Amino acid sequence: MINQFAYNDETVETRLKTVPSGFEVSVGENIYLVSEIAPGKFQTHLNGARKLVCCVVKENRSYIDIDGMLIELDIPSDDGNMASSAAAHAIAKDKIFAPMPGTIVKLLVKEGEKVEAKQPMVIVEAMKMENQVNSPASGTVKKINFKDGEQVGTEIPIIELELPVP
Amino acid sequence: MINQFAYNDETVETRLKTVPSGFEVSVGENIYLVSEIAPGKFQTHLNGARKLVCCVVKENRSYIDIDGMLIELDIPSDDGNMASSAAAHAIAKDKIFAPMPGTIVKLLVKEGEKVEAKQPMVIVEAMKMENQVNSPASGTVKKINFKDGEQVGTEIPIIELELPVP
Amino acid sequence: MSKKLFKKILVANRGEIAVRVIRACKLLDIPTVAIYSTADKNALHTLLADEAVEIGPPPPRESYLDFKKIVETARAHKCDAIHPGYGFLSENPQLPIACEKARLTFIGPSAEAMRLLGNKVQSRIKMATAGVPIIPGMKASGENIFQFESAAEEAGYPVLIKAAAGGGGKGMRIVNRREDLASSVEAAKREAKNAFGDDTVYLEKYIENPRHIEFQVLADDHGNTIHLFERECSVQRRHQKIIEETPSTALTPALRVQMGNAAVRVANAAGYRNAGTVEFLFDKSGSFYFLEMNTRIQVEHPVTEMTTGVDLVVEQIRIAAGEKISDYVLEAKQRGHAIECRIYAEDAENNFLPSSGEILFYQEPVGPGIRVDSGVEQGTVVGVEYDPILAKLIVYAPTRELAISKMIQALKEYKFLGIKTSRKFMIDVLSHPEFKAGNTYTNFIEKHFSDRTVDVVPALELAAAVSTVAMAQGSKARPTAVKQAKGLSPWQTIGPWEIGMRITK
Amino acid sequence: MSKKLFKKILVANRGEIAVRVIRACKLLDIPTVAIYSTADKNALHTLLADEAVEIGPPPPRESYLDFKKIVETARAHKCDAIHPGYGFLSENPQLPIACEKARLTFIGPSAEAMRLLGNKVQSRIKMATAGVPIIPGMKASGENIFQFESAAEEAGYPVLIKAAAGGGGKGMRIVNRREDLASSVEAAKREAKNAFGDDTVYLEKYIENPRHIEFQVLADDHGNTIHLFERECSVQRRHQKIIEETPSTALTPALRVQMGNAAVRVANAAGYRNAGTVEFLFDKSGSFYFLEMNTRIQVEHPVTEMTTGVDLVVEQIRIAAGEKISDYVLEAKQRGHAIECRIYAEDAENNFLPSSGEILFYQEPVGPGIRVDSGVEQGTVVGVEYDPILAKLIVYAPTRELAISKMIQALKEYKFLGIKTSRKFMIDVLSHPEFKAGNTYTNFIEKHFSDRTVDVVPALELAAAVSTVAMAQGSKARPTAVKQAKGLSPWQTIGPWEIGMRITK
Repeated sequence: MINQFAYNDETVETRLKTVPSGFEVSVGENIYLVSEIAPGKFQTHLNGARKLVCCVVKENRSYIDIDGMLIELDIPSDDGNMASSAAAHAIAKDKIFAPMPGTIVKLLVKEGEKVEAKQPMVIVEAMKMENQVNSPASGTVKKINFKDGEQVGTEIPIIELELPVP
Repeated sequence: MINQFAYNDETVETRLKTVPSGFEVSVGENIYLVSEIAPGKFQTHLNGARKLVCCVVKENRSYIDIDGMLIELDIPSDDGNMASSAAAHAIAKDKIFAPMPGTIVKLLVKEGEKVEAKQPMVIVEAMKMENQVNSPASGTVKKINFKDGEQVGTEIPIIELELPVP
Repeated sequence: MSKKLFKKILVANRGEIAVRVIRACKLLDIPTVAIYSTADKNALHTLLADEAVEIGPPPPRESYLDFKKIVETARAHKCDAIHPGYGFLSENPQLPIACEKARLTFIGPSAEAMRLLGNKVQSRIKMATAGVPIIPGMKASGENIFQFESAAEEAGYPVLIKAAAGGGGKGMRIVNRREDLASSVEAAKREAKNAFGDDTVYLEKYIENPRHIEFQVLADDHGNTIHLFERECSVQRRHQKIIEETPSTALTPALRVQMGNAAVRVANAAGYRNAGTVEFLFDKSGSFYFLEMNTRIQVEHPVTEMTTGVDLVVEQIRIAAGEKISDYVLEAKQRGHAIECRIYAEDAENNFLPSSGEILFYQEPVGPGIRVDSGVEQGTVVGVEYDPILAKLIVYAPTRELAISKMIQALKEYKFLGIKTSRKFMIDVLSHPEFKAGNTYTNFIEKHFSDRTVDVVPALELAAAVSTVAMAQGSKARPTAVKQAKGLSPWQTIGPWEIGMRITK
Repeated sequence: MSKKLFKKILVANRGEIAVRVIRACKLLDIPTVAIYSTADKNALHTLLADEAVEIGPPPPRESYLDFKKIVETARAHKCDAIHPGYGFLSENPQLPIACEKARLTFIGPSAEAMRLLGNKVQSRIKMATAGVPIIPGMKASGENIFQFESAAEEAGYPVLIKAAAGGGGKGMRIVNRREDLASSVEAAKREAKNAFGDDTVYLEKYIENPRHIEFQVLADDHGNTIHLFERECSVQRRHQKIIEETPSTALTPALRVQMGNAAVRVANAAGYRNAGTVEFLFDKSGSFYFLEMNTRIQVEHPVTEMTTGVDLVVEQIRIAAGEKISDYVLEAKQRGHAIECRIYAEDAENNFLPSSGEILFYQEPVGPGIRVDSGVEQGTVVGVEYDPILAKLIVYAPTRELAISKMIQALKEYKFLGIKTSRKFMIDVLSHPEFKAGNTYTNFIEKHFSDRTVDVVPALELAAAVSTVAMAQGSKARPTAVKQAKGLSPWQTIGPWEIGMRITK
């Protein structure tokens, strides 16, 4: 069976084979031997080298910890779309979402304004801290969906950009 | 629904009712409010007093930890017998089982011999230690199934007793 | 215990510090009452306490900051003392006043000492009078922008805007140019209002790239005021401490005595009782300035505990009960080296944005000299209502070199899945040659990590391989079976497990 | 590390001590190779090490005791040192000899010192010559029953039969009457043969109800031999230590110096290098007798680490690499109080019979001053092949009173389901007034706990209530639906949670 995972705008494919000691997973040219030694804890071998990795899969997203480094992979659903909104957001450079539910403290741009990549666009307060959200790309502010002081979730983008045609 | 549990030669019955905050369990005259707060970890309330208890059920046996005290309850199967051999052994006073797989070091009694309760009957070595097994009751040695030096499991009794009619 | 210090203590806090205080009470055989907002039902601190009482909805002002309701709860549950932890009400003089009225012991300083020290402006003046060096700046809080402008001109840019009621970097802004002054004062006031319910801010000279060194102080009713040595807390991000250690690599034995004596002078000048911390800025010339005194137990108290062998929360409770500071504490010495890393729910790879969600997998590191003060468990849902500190990881080792090595190992073994944490960032900080050399100043993170990048690409194959097996073993997520295999993956590892940080994400 | 002490270390052990040694190596940045028998595949020590090598089938003689195969494995995996842990090969002189031949460093004493001290008879004579007090008894091992009989008559009953190669209570028997001498010698020989592969036993006067007090010793190649104070290990069951603590309540400062000096004299007389422990019996008159020197790290080493701040395993490795004992170790002092409880897989409520099975639920206690040295995890299957020690729970607190309180709390929070452990028994021992008073002698358990009973009846209702919910929430076990409710349960609790120990089970 072939599985597909996405990280940002890249994808990786794996093939799974059951073997007596656990599983063999082919990724590119490499074959990983993987066995679950406790719930969420996996032992892996590649070319004799061994590594312990933690992994939990929930709602079309796989969470992996390798030596304290966290990786989250998206598992595309049957229609080919990213199921998790966070994953979709990570890829969409023309929409600026709140990092988490909070309050719009101050909008720093107006509709129609031209913006540079990394330019501050909005300040959102969450968890008692003010967080500055920067533009992911250069472009023009097409639409602003919230006002100062409004509550914001993570479903609707705060700002929509028009990106130049590449 | 009524459930039954056994501890040694006693039994206890419980009645379960689902309530919004978890479960209500009636035992005797008391009603316990029980909710699982994490796998294996339960919060219980009785008359306002609260207690955390750990519990795991496996193969017709329930393992419970209350403040470091371990309790194991047997869950009778449909035919009314104890499913776990350990449970059965705990009740059968006329059969002397090895506490765990090991080697018979020395038999201290003979067939036909009369024995007192707590009289040493056999020495079994397991985990590098010699363990003395005493008679659970007064009676007469009816049958000895092993010899010195033999390997012994926990399925077949080492010694069978004939108990006096009560 | 030969003598019970209190009948029952209400712990007016949540998270890891509530857990810490409850553990100290258990040690002293004192029952506890935990309070919780509806967001914290079944949180770890509620489970550990003997009783747990719901106090209100998630917003702090309606629960953890509602001192009237908290005092009522304490009375109703037959408590005779309240421990405030840190944050929330811990530095609000209204709580000790309300406690006194209700005949409850407040485990902390008097309302008067708290009020004096809580006002950063007044305490600066008081300490200057007592002969403790202070930072040049405003002698009173700023009423309007003109006062800030003239004070800034006098001190010379850069200057620092600070909340008079402040702490923890909230309501604080560095201003480099006059043009930015007004907006910074505005932002600082907003944050201060939200965090402390008081928007008073003031301005002082910004000491560039100092070290932040603080001294733990204890004072009892029997005339004993002592210090328990320093904590170096220079490694900060956005004025928020992230790594603390003791001893400081910057102090000579002579400076330690000098600063320790100054800390005791501060506590005495304020008429202080119980545990507190005197914070100093330490500049490159070796001069130190009184910054503020925190009138509560600090987040970073465990590094002092691990090197001195003192249980600070136990001493807090003993002192509040009118006991003398324990003899062993009066004689305490520093030994070995301890480091603390604060584990925040934040995405260090994405501008440190706060992270929330369910902790799907959780495992604490174990081993000799490793201590975890945690307020979470597997299954805990981390919300957006409260401070993003999840846990503190503290290590002790005989030497600084071994302590750093132990901390890196422990961070690698500390597993959190489902929410983002600062673990990997901490590992990178601790592994930095300048950290290892002890060159820690408050600009450390800005200087060495402003363009930090983490290369996850070499690890993606491994991550995908493990994910494949995790899914195959009964996860609910259903993978797509794609029609046809593609060519070689662009993610091939350079060599097995050589997972580093090379390419910008 | 500025200098790497070893390239790679093979850890020739299993369980918690292998884990402990691997952690120390990680701290020193030294890679490790774990070995395992087929019974230990995926055991915790194999997962923590950088490499793990299967060494043979479960019986120790074909795996953990096969020193030839172990040395070959070390060579094949490019190790330059072997750490033996405790038990297994740790006191077998053949291992250091084989190491020397293979140009591997053995992390421990020389084969000569080991051989001398391993023979309890020879070492007694040697130490007597060096002016260290010894227990009256045989001057050589017993060849036949007549020698034992005459030695017993000379010393006077009760006498003690001991394995010359012994340790840990194995191959040891107290004999009160001449009639029991022959069978006891026979049993001791059998156990000694099984445990050590050597059935040599000898006899000495049995000192009634002494304290067992031992001193930690370190000796390097640079002429330093020091002691790191005492451990009181009097609380024993069947000559097996179960609770250890430091400092001992029995020692005055003067006695501590006197016994510490005697311990250093023992190490020097034996030409000892690396870490070792000198055991003394301490009788009610305050006299002490050399018992033996253990030529390895001890099970109970953590209590010394927690009170002195020294990492003993790190020092073992440093000393073996030819380094001088660290300066901080040479200056180490005692601070506070530490207690260790050994968690055995045994049924304390049923004559301490060994217990085996899968650990269905596992949770370690956490909190300041709590250390768990464990070799197991949830899911670990505890077999019958090896020693039943699962883990060690160690606590540190400023005072003995607080340490006892912390240990009781930690034992209550330490969760093991699926196998029986000695936790509840430990709680009862620590709660005993005579333990709290410090009146710990080697007959403590026999005297106060020989007729111990635990009353589970008041807890059965609660247990059944929780079990009902556990079953309802998706367990595989199917309960019986009985036809009709019976009358009142005979198990009604006296009051909620008043779960004590009243009725004999």
